[in-house]
Amino acid sequence: MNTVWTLAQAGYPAALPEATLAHYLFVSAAMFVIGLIGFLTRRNLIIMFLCTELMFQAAGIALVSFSRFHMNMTGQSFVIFIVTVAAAEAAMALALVVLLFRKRESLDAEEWTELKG
Amino acid sequence: MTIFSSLSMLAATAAPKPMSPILSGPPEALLVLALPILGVILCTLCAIMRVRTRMPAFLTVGCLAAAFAITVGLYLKSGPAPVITSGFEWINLSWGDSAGENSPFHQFIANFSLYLDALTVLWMLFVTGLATLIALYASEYMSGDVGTGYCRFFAAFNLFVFSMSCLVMGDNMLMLFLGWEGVGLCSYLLIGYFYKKPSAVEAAKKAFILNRIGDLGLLMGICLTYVHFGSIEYRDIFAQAQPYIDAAKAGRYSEIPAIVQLIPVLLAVGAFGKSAQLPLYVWLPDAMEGPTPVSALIHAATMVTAGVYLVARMYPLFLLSEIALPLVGWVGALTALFAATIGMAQFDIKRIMAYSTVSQLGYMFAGLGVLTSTGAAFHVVTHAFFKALLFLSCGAIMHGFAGQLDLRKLSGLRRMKGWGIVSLGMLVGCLNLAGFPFTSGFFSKDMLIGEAFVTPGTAPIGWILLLTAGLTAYYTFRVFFRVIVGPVHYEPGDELHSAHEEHAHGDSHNEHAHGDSHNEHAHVEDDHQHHDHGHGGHFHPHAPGWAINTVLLTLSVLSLAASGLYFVPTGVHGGAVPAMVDRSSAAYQSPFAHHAIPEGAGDGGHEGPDHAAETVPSYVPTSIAMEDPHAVEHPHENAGTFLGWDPHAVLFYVSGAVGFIGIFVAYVLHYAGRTTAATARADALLPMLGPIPRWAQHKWYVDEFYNLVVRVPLLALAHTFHLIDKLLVDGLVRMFGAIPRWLGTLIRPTQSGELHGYAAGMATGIAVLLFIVFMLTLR
Amino acid sequence: MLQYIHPLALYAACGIGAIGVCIALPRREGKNPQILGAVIASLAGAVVLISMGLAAGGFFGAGLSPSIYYYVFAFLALGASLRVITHPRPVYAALYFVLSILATAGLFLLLSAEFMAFALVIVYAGAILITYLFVIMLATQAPTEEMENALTEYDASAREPVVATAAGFVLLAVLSTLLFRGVQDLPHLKNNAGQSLLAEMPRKIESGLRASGKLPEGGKVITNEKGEATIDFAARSVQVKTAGGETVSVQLPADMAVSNVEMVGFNLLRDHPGSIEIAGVILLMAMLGAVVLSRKQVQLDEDAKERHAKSLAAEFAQGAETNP
Amino acid sequence: MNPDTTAPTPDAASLLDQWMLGLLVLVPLAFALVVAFSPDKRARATALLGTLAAGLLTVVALARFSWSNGAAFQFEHDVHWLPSLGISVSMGADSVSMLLVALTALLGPICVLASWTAITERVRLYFVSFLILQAAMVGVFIARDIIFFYICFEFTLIPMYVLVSQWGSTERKRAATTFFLYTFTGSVITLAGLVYVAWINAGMAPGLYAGSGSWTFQIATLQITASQHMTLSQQSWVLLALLAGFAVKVPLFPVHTWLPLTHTQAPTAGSVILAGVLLKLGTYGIFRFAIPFCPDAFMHYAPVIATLCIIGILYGGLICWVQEDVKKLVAYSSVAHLGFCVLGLAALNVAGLQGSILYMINHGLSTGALFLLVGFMYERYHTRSMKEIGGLAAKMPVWATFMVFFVMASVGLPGLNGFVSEFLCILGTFQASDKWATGVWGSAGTAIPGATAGNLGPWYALVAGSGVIVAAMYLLIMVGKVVFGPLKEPAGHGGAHGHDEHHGHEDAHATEAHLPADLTAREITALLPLAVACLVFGVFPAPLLSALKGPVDQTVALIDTARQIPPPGTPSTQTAAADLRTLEHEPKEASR
Repeated sequence: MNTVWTLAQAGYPAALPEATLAHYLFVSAAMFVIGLIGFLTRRNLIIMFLCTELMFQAAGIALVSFSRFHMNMTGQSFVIFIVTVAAAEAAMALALVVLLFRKRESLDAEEWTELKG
Repeated sequence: MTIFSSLSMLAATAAPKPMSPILSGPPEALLVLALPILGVILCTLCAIMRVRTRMPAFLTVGCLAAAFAITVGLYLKSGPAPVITSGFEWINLSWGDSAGENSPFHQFIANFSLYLDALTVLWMLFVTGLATLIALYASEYMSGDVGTGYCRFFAAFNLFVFSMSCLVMGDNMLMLFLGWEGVGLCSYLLIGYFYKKPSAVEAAKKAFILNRIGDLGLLMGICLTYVHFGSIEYRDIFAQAQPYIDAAKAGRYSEIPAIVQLIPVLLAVGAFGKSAQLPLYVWLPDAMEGPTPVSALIHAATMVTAGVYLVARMYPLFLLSEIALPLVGWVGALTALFAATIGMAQFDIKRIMAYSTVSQLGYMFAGLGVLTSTGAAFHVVTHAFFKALLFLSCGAIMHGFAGQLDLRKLSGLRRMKGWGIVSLGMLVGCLNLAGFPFTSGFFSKDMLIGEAFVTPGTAPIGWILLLTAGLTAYYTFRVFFRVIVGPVHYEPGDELHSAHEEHAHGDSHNEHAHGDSHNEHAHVEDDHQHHDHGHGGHFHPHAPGWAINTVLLTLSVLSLAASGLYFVPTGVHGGAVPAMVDRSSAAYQSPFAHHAIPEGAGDGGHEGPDHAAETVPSYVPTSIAMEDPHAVEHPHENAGTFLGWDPHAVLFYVSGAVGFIGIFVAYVLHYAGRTTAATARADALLPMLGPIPRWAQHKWYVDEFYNLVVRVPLLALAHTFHLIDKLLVDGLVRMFGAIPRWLGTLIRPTQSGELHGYAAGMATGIAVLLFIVFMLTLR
Repeated sequence: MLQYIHPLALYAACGIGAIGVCIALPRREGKNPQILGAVIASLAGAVVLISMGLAAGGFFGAGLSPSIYYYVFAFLALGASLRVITHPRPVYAALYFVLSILATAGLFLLLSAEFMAFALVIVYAGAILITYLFVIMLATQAPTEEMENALTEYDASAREPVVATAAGFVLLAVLSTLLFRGVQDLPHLKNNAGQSLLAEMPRKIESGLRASGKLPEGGKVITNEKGEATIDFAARSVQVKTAGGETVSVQLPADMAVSNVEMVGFNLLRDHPGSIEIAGVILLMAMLGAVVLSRKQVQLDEDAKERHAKSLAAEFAQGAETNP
Repeated sequence: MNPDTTAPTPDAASLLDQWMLGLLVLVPLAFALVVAFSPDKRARATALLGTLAAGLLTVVALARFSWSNGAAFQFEHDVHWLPSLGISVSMGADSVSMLLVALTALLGPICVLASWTAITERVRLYFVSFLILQAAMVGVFIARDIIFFYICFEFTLIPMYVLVSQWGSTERKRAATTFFLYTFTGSVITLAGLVYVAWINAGMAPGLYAGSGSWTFQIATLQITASQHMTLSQQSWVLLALLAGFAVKVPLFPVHTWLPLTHTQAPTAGSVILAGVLLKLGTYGIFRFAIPFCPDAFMHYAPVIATLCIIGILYGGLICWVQEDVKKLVAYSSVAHLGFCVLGLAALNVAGLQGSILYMINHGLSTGALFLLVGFMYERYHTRSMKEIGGLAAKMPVWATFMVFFVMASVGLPGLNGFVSEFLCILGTFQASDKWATGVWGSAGTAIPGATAGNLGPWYALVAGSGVIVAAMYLLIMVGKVVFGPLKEPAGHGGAHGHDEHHGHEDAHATEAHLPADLTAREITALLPLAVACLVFGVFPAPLLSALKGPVDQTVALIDTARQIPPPGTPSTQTAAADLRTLEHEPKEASR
């Protein structure tokens, strides 16, 4: 452990031990996989987007815990960008969803197979 | 490679650019070119301004007359040596080091400059002179087209004169080629003048394409000339060729490289195309689809003599080759005979004249081939006058009888009112063409035939020409006896009906005169039809007006007077024309010809060249011995004879007699006892000859033969290529394109189009990638 | 990885979890044993957490294990996430997602990322999820009388649950194995970002000193040419220039520290200003895109366009007539 | 090349010179932008203004260009782009470039005029594409950096693709795709070859010559690398790669099939530009890259290339003969004509190269005009089949006059432009044979001042020359059918007043129905400059020939050097040769 006294230690908790980091990372991985499973199994377009948001969250947890582990703020900053992108994506995707719903009166993702080769 | 550079260096040092002292010519020579171009511009302006008068014709006549006047001025000024009038740079290239360090200095120079010597002036005189006269004639002849094609006609007419002037006056072979192709274009435009008529369009196309075949030979000749001599300017070529000429003089042909001997052969191919010789002659008869003034000027008097001009101009080179001149001679002789046989069997008078043109051109080539360039040039001049006269007379008839040209449907023109001058013109023309004694045609033809017997080894050519002279006299007077004299009878041509609505087609004449539908029965029926018109009082032939008559009269006088060229100036054997030719590059004094021997001189063989050398520049070859080096020493021993007599002396009578026989046969067969236009004694004799007249009438099926041998296989090849292109070449490409497509179909099912599918793919991909990392990091 | 979890436990848990999630996913046919599935899945989660805790030497803060709040929030987050993907009704799924967000925010707090925690709650739960809810409302077929609570077919049944779950949990197994294995090899890049940051904030130091009364009258924190305060970190003191002009070293107050917000702010605005701009552009584009996309689009053929143009022109002409 | 060499305080004129070429590219682009945001009604006028502005600028550039120093690259300017990779937007023009730029600028307004009434839908997109196309074409000619060159080279494809696929005839989609993929595939290989040379250059010892040993894409540097430091087999591969792109673009014989399809489907102006300039990108590429980069290989394979050209000349010509679609005929005639053009290049002597470069310009003028004329006819009759139309001279005398004129230019009638170039190409081919000196053709032991070194010779010239006959054949047959003969109009076009009625033809737009029978003033305006140029360049090509002397001499000098010194890697004298090469080229480089 680094014994050099730093200012960070004054108002900031000690750096995470690896074992604790592992705990958080497991939560992140599990949440990601749950989101993924949801994305794969659910057919409602909106819920599928929710699942992607879940995966974003999982990534966010991993980033923040690494940031904490490394005592480096860039990880947290990056989460802000994730949120930004998620927001943008939500806006666009939901607009698309509305558009699609207008076309077919359904949110079933399987209705849309225009990309079929 | 070093061999090459060293050799080239050698060339540069050994043969420095010969700069013969050439005088610069009179600048007004350029005006001869500029005036027709001015005419083109003025006619185009008339077309744009929609001038509906005969203005373009008079502008043309004015321009051409001015050009003629300048040419006469050039003639008066012309000295013994050629002069060069510089215009501007056309295609000039240079490369290499002028210092000659790395690579020798090369130049390719084709200036827009004029080379004026006697030959040029001679040609230009009759080109511009005849063009002026014929333009005057055409101003009346084409008057039916005022407002429609009039401007077009005269613009092309002017352009033709310009091109012909370029051809004749250019100072290098590329200028000649410019004119060569230019006259081809004008010929194309003017043959196709009646562009609504498919036959005219077809004929125009045929003329251009067949000419192009010859042009390729000429082009290759130019390239070869350049490669060998490093220049295509006449003066340089002649100067460079001097060593070879010396070698040829000594009969050492082995010293002359094969490619030099090949040059004249290639040029001859070009000449054969332009001058309608075997085997490329077939376009000229068809070219009669054009208006008659065009036929007279382009396809009788001037353009077709371009080939003769080419050979005459490049005569020094022709003398270097062992095969070129015999080739020219034999092709000419055979063409003369062949065309004459076809001409005998035709019924369309214009077409007869066309074949006679081919035949007479054959004479000229034969003359060149038997070493009498002077005779050939003389024949060109006389032929230009009398053939133009004949054509214009035919044109007047055609014009007057609504396109009628069938000699079985016209008779007794002499006795009709207003046709006297036409009849006179016809008579004069026919006499000349038939070689009636003391006409100009007689002298010029005699020169040719005589020389053929003089030159060793060419006597067969002479016999052919003599035979042809008889045939010529026959078919010429066949026309005369049927059309001009005899009982009065006429039927209008097929332009009667359209004359009111579409006067634009002033003289587009019937195609019936040739083609397979032409048999006796069909004509009998035709006769009846036209008889009805004739008697119905609808049709009155309109006699030619002042312009046509003036021109015909002038030409009649000129073509008779041309015989005077043989005698004037006195002291020069052969007269003015040979005198002019002798001052040009075409000069050639045959050591066998007796006129080359001054009277009283002992060893004329040596005297001749020396005498000539006084008047001509040194580099102009004046005398070259033919095959046998012996000839130089003992010319007379080898000079040919006509059955043991002096050819020139005897032929004076022989050819006159042959002409008389021909005329007499024509008289017996076509005039004596003829009561109607259609039937003559000849018709009764025809069946005795079997199919031969029919074959001759069908031009010995040469067109069909060419079609079968050249066009059909080429067309088949074209279709094959088209198929190959579509199936094989493009098919291969498409096959390459198909490979990715096929690969695509293999993996296509994986693209279900369902979102979940793609997501599952992604997830699987991540899992697999992670698994790979997992395996790799396994400890 | 043995020091964090026994692999057998992890893989067993993954297997169990897979079964649980698979059962928990909505199915149309028969009765849905969703509760059972959830229980099994929780069990699996519990197995992992317990075995991790055991490996870490205890639970709820004992040994190297995180505090009890971690367990609470982790359980909540994972459970809510599971509900998000298993609940057949989109509205509920969205609400569970909110719960998941809140739990995640809790985890962020535990990681002393306060700013991120609250930003997450505000942006996600407050803004994005509301949008979702609106869209869910908008894009739902109007219920008929007899089927008031009927689920649409695509909500009621999951697609390929077995395969998807299996794939997902294989991924989880691989992923977590890699994570556990890699964690111990992580380099310790713990920088002392806080130090330099405090030095860069002389005003903050001044006001802190002033608040604690340690700043001499008219004193100013001495800054170097870069504008940084000269702090002796070992002594926790800072150089201050008094009004008289002499330099004194003043002890920093004990509670003086750089807060999380400050650190994030510095990181964002000082280190990544370009990214911020880009993020702004992305948001702007998304806004424009959403506007364009959700506008009502009417397909007009050429004739209709012409008619429309004419009617517009007529309208305009009328308007011009009436209002000269 | 180096911006430092410019005057320290640039005055307005030198600033203009510096940016001249950049402006030539940027002005059309700027106008494209303006057109994109202007109303449909004004799009045509704006586009015309844009092309005219570009034309004006080109005139200024032509006036400021120092023609006496045609071999030197002028108006040079470098804009750093990706310095770490050695890529820059570097521009410069020698006289060849300038002339081709001038051709592009001349065809610009003409094409806009030609599409005035033909294009009625999505006018803005059309003209935007067109202006971008023009900018890209100019970019190709002025590029002195391979990457910049390649980007422009490929960027011509996109607007052309749009033009063909949007405003083409019935099979436009297929044609556009074929065009794009075909040419793109070829030029990707070209890029590979060029990058290979750059890679070799980066691997050379630094200091061997200017720019060696570092990543650079300067054409001047890479030319030294490729021509002096690559073995014959390397050069051959590079040549193959270069030809893969350029031969498709030209197009040479086996890879020409995209051309007729694209031409027949493209809108009129598209065809004009395609024939006028785009095909020249290929020949220009061969002149600018293939020959200077791989002189040894090019020399070695010249007979192969020449054979392909000759096959193209005859094969293309004969196929023309059996075409019924006038436009397809003209398109196939391009295959034949460009065969002459490349044949001249393969001759590798002054006459051939001069002729070939002139051919690029002349073909652009005459074939461009032919496409215009066919387009004007199509606008009136909606057919191009020779079976359906004929004898149009009766209806459209002015059109017919122009048609005959340009056909004659295309046939190679002396006095018009086509002849000068065609003759020089044939002459160059005829001369270019080592056998003249060795006596194979009966010239042993004699001076042959008109011969040059090379691997071709009279047989090549003779066979190629027979293409002139074929050209006369198919073009005159076309003229005989379409222009002359009895008037024949398609069924829907009956009567003498067919032109002022609105027919039920599906393609007939309202504006087209109002076209008069003969050409309008606008159409004549489009044709006249081309006609004048054809005539002037035919009668007075001397300025062009002297302008091209510099670059051509330089290329020939390069070839001569290559002829005397075998490429490195050749057994024996390897190092000595390399030394000699470096020595020979140092002064030349310094003078640049």
